[in-house]
Amino acid sequence: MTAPIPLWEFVDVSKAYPGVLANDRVCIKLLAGSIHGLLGENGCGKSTLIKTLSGVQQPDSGQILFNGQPVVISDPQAARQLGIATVFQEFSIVPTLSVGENIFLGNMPRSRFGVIDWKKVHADSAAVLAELEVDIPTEAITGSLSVGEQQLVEIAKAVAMDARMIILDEPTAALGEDEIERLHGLLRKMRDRGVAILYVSHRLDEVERIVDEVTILRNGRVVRASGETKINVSEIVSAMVGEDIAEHYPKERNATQEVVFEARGLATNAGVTDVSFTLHRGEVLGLGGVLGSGRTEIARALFGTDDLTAGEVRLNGRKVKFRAETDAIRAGLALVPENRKFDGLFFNFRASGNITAASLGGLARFGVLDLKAEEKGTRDLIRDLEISSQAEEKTVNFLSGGNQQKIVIARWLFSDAQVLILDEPTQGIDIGAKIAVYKLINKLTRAGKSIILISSDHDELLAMSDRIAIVQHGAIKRTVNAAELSHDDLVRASADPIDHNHRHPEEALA
Amino acid sequence: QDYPAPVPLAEGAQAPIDAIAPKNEPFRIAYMPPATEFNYYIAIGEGIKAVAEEEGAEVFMLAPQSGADINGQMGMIQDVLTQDVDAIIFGTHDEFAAAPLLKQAVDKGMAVVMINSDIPNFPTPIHGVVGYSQRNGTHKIADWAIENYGSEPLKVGIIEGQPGYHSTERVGGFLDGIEGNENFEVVVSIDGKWNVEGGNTAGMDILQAHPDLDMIFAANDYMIIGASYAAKALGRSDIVLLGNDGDTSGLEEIAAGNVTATVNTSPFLMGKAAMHATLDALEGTYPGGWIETPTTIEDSEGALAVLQEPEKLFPQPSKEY
Amino acid sequence: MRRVFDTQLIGPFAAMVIVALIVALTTDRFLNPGNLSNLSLQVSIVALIAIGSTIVIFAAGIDLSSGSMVALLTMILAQMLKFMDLPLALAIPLILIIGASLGLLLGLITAYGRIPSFITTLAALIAFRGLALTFNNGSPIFSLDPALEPIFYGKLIGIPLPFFYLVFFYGLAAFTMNFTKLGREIYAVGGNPAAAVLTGINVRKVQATTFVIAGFMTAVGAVLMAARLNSGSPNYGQTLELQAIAAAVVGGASLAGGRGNILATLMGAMTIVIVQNGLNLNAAPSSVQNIVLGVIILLAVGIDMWRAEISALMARIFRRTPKAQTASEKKAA
Amino acid sequence: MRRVFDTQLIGPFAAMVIVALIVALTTDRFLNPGNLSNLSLQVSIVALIAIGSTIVIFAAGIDLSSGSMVALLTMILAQMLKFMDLPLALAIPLILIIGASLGLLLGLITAYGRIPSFITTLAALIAFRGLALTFNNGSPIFSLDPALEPIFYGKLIGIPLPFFYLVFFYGLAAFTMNFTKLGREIYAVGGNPAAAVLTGINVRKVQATTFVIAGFMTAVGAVLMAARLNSGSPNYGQTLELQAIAAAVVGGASLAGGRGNILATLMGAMTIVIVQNGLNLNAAPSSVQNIVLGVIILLAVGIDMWRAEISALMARIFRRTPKAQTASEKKAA
Ligand SMILES: Nc1ncnc2c1ncn2[C@@H]1O[C@H](COP(=O)(O)OP(=O)(O)OP(=O)(O)O)[C@@H](O)[C@H]1O
Ligand SMILES: Nc1ncnc2c1ncn2[C@@H]1O[C@H](COP(=O)(O)OP(=O)(O)OP(=O)(O)O)[C@@H](O)[C@H]1O
Ligand SMILES: [Mg+2]
Ligand SMILES: [Mg+2]
Repeated sequence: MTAPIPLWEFVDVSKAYPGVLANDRVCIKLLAGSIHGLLGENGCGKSTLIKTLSGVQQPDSGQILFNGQPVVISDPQAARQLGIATVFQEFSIVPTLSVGENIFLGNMPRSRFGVIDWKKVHADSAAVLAELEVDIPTEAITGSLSVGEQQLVEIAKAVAMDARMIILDEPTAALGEDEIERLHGLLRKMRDRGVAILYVSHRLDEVERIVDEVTILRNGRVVRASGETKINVSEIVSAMVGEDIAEHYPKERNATQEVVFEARGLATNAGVTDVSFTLHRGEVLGLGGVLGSGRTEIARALFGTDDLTAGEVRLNGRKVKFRAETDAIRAGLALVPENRKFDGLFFNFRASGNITAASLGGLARFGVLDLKAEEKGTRDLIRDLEISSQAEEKTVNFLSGGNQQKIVIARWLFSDAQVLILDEPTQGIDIGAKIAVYKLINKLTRAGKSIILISSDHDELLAMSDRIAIVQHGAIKRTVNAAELSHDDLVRASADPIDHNHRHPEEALA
Repeated sequence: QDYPAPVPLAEGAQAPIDAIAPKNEPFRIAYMPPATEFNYYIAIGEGIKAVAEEEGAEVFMLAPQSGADINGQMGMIQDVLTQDVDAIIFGTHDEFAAAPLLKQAVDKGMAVVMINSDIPNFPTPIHGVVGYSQRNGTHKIADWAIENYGSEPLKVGIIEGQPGYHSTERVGGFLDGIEGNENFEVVVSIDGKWNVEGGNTAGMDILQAHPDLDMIFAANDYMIIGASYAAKALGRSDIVLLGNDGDTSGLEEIAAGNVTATVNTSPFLMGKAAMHATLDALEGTYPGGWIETPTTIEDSEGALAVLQEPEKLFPQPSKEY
Repeated sequence: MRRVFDTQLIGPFAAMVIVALIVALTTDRFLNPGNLSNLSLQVSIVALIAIGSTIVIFAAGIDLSSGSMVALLTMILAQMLKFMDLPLALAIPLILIIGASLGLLLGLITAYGRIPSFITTLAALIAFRGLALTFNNGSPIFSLDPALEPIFYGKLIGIPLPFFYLVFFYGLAAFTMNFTKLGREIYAVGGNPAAAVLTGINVRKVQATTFVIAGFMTAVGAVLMAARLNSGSPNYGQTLELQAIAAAVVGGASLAGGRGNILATLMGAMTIVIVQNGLNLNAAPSSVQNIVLGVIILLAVGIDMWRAEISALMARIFRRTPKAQTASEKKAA
Repeated sequence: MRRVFDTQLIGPFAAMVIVALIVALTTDRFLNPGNLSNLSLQVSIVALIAIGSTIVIFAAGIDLSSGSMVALLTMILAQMLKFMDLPLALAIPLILIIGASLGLLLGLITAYGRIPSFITTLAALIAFRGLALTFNNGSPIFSLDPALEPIFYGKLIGIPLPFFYLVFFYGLAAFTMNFTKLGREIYAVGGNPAAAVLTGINVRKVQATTFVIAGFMTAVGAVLMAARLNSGSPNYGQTLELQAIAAAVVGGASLAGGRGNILATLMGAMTIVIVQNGLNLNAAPSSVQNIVLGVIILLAVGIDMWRAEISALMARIFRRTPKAQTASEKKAA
């Protein structure tokens, strides 16, 4: 049997950025009717390859073959004309425009005379959304949607192009299990129609379920070409990292009986309806729920960002009221936000400025900073947490996602926070960095700190939490020991309608 | 008589006085100078107001802040045209821009009188012009300078106003006055933007570039005041500083010895004359034409004398002389 | 049409009407027909220039150069008419081309030189006035061409010509923004330039185009200015750029780009001019005019920003008739 | 000290030196001591105001109000000295307090009213000048207090006093930005306001504080302006805000906020003043001055933006000695 001619093929494609060779003689074959996984650690060059194929940038050398013929993809418009549709890692929707317009952006249906046909824009985009089983009005302003919904619009945008090659760069980072299932269903349908699909994700469990073949990159090079790796998480991991990783979830149990933090009947105008839980010293309390169930909103309510309309918060047994984030931080709370790029990092600072940002009061005497203490404290942390030593000299935009995430967490180690709320702390970082974050969580609980962990990665949530609180519609429905919950339980529990038997949940202790 | 006898305007520049048709009782009159940024026009306005009070007429002032905002002034004239005013007393930095609007005013039966001008042939016929001869005033101060300082060679710097009629005429008058006198050499001439800040910067710069300057003439008092600070800062107390206007603060600076002399054009009295002429025009007793108001050259002694008659000044001097 | 006259117009329209009502109450001269046609003259120059300023803002840029460019263009026009004896029919198109070209220059520097438009146009604000001063030794040029004046002061069926320019150019702009590829690309670039690049929009070209439009509309304004004042002067147009931006802002355009309705700018400009007209009719000094304009700008943006808070406050004040009830009441009626 | 005199200063310093060299070559009057002390007078007002403008820019804001505020404050000072007979020793502190309070007002509107600072200060630019006009019927007030002039023209050990003000305030500003909590917070807020909120920085307070600083420094500038001209006028300070912003920008401050060195602003201001001085010494007309200033602003920002491209170009031009080789050559030598 002769191998079929690939729809697209990269032959020895290289691409360098100032200081890095992001793609080094990469070869990859993308077949029609196949879902091709592209995997590797942060910064190994996946997005670079995708940008090259999408016409965003030109390769420094090498050839791109289309149906066996060399082509030049001069710009994104050219890629589109060649039947390539891409969901980029960075959001590429325009928040100020309607959903319908975003779906057809750059490709708006026009009548004769070049006048935009708005009826068709909305009718066609509604059809695409229906195919995705997404219920979003096409007239809605995209920026007002939730992050997950915006991600679905992105995907709809690619689907609407009716392309022969669809590229998805971490499409599921902002999606819940439910949406992921729907997306996978759609991708399988398209594959069966003969579409070629290139799929990038750091959630290996999900990759395992959907891809037909994988290519693995390390430091810009292909280390395993398609067919060389079995599609199985541990094989993929050892190929990616270059060594066997025995334990993906090195969980330590440090929970004690001492209650540190307690919420009773919290509600806000932002969608929190009824939240009660207790948090013990050294414990990791996971929040499980579907996309949009309001876990981020719970974090905001706890942290003083949104005003409470009902309920109370107790810290070390005493009632506290946070009028603003400052109050919460002063009391010993910390929030690692779900979007570190927009809400977490100061790209104009080096690691030291980022790490001390929440502790300037403690570093200052009469308003003057003790720069020596800052230097020493941060250097120790950088070494302790195995953060790249570049972080000492360069601003943090030069660091990988994993290093960036460690710096955001280090900020709260430096400030000696007692209760940390980690919202999707491993989103978009590679398996190696994930494990580093898990070890950091252990380090924190070992030191007697308590953690509220929000994660859409169910395996991670189950493995790393001591107990799990199930969130639905902004309310905690019940709290159970993580050990007593299986993956399926969690999916079912968080999707369940309100369970009347658990109206007054008895807290199960770890 | 409340004002000197008018001189007829140029052929075709006189609008018929008998076509003026006042509508209000008492008369409603708009005073529309080119800008509020110059004390000078405020002083004229005070003269107008003083007469209005005596004679029982209603006056209001409308002007943009900046003299450069000609578009703004035209907008204001347009807005006034939609009202029932009986007369417009105006001054402008751009007569050609104002002409079409003032034509409309004349056609509507308003009395139209121009102040602080000596233009005998305004581009559209109007009823009267009140002002001193710009050229004669600065010619006089040149004569005065020759008389007092002309015995030995002098290097002269000139600070002009922003380009336009007033700057051209005033600087022209001064240059005419010194023309042919070998002892006067004009070495530099730059723009001081009509204001103190501009005069100061200009003064600083020309004194830097020409440390041997003996005399500065500026086209108005503000600029020479600004230049006087520059001279002082550079330790040049010996330099002769000449202005134009007779602004109260200018006179006070002269009395204090900071500025040498100015052309006193008595804006307050000019305003009174203009208002009398306008009222006469509305009564039909003004024959039309240009009323020339007098100018005098005031050095420190003369300035003191003027300051001792505060009733003829606006604004009032800051102290009693 | 629903697209052109959308809900974004309600606020600016209401503001305009309220201001007009207040002015009409303070002086009976406001509503006389002479004054109303006068208003269209007063608003025309700034409103036409504001089309360009607004479109630049839609693409998340800012144009500070228009006032100085007006000065420069009136001087060039005056030069052409007075000293080069060009006929009007040639000079005016040339001025429009020059305006568009200067806009193109600024657009290229901004888009392809990757210099923030605030800086490019700040430099132009300074440099264009310098250029204007190089003509005729910096002196204004008066009394240009008798045929120039009617362009501003002329009437058609009793209506001032500038009214028709406004209808034409705002119509064209509204059509462009809502129904053409270019218009939508401008919004996309303003809303998220990175996304626009990835969807194959030529972001730099679009940005540069907004400055070409701005340059062109500034030239239209400059021709009207020269016609109104029958002269050219290096002093014209001072702070006109700020007035044009104020019109856009009072109309609700967000300086962050990506949203706004071009017709709202016309209403913003009208609001400002009505206030000035009202103050002029009441002979208010220029000090008051400035203070009021400053306050209006703040209020317009403030009301837009605090919309949620204000409606919450209103709801609390009129607590006895919450929304649901009103709806049912309607049904009952 | 490495912190204060960091690499960000190299560019602006080089620009200043190059410009000074060029000017010194064109005229021998430039380097005479009288002119050098004149330079510190010329630069002082704009450079002091630019401290505030720059700090506002560091926090990702913009202050367009300083020119008008200077006018307002000189009028208030003149009013106090001339008509209320306050002693200087009382009037000057009062003016500084009023300046800081006006800054606070703008800061509160911006930070707590969530109105973009461009708009708040645009409104203030217009309204403050209106307010200035309400004093003394809008007329300037002259001959204030004989003791006022020495504040600007006075000398200490032969050096003009403004030189010491510059040293003091720039020293204080550099210390604040580099060694204090407030300075760090200003950079944090400018770099990423959302992250600053989540790290417990009171973002609104910090933003408001930058405007208080700007108001205070503007008041310092206003006192010097009044001392320089021994008068107050509603016309003072026109476009001064743009000159102050130009100084910051030429010094390399990014309008996006979060980065820049305050001392670079002093160099930016010096660069601009040296160029103007050079042109004045060569009796260049104001048209040329404007054009040159515009070009300098563009060049300064352009060189900053295209640094990578320029060094790549340089490398290509001097291809025969690529870096590696140069290094080994050095070793050999
Ligand atoms: N525009 C750029 N300029 C300079 N360096 C870049 C640029 N984009 C990416 N890089 C660098 O190129 C390398 C490859 O980056 P790329 O984004 O392709 O990685 P990735 O595999 O997509 O990582 P991730 O899993 O974090 O998305 C990294 O070292 C990155 O820092
Ligand atoms: N900053 C915000 N202000 C107001 N509403 C918000 C904000 N962020 C999100 N929302 C709304 O809250 C709802 C839930 O948002 P989101 O999808 O982030 O929920 P979540 O439970 O945190 O999801 P995840 O499972 O991804 O953490 C959505 O309807 C969204 O529109
Ligand atoms: Mg990537
Ligand atoms: Mg969330």
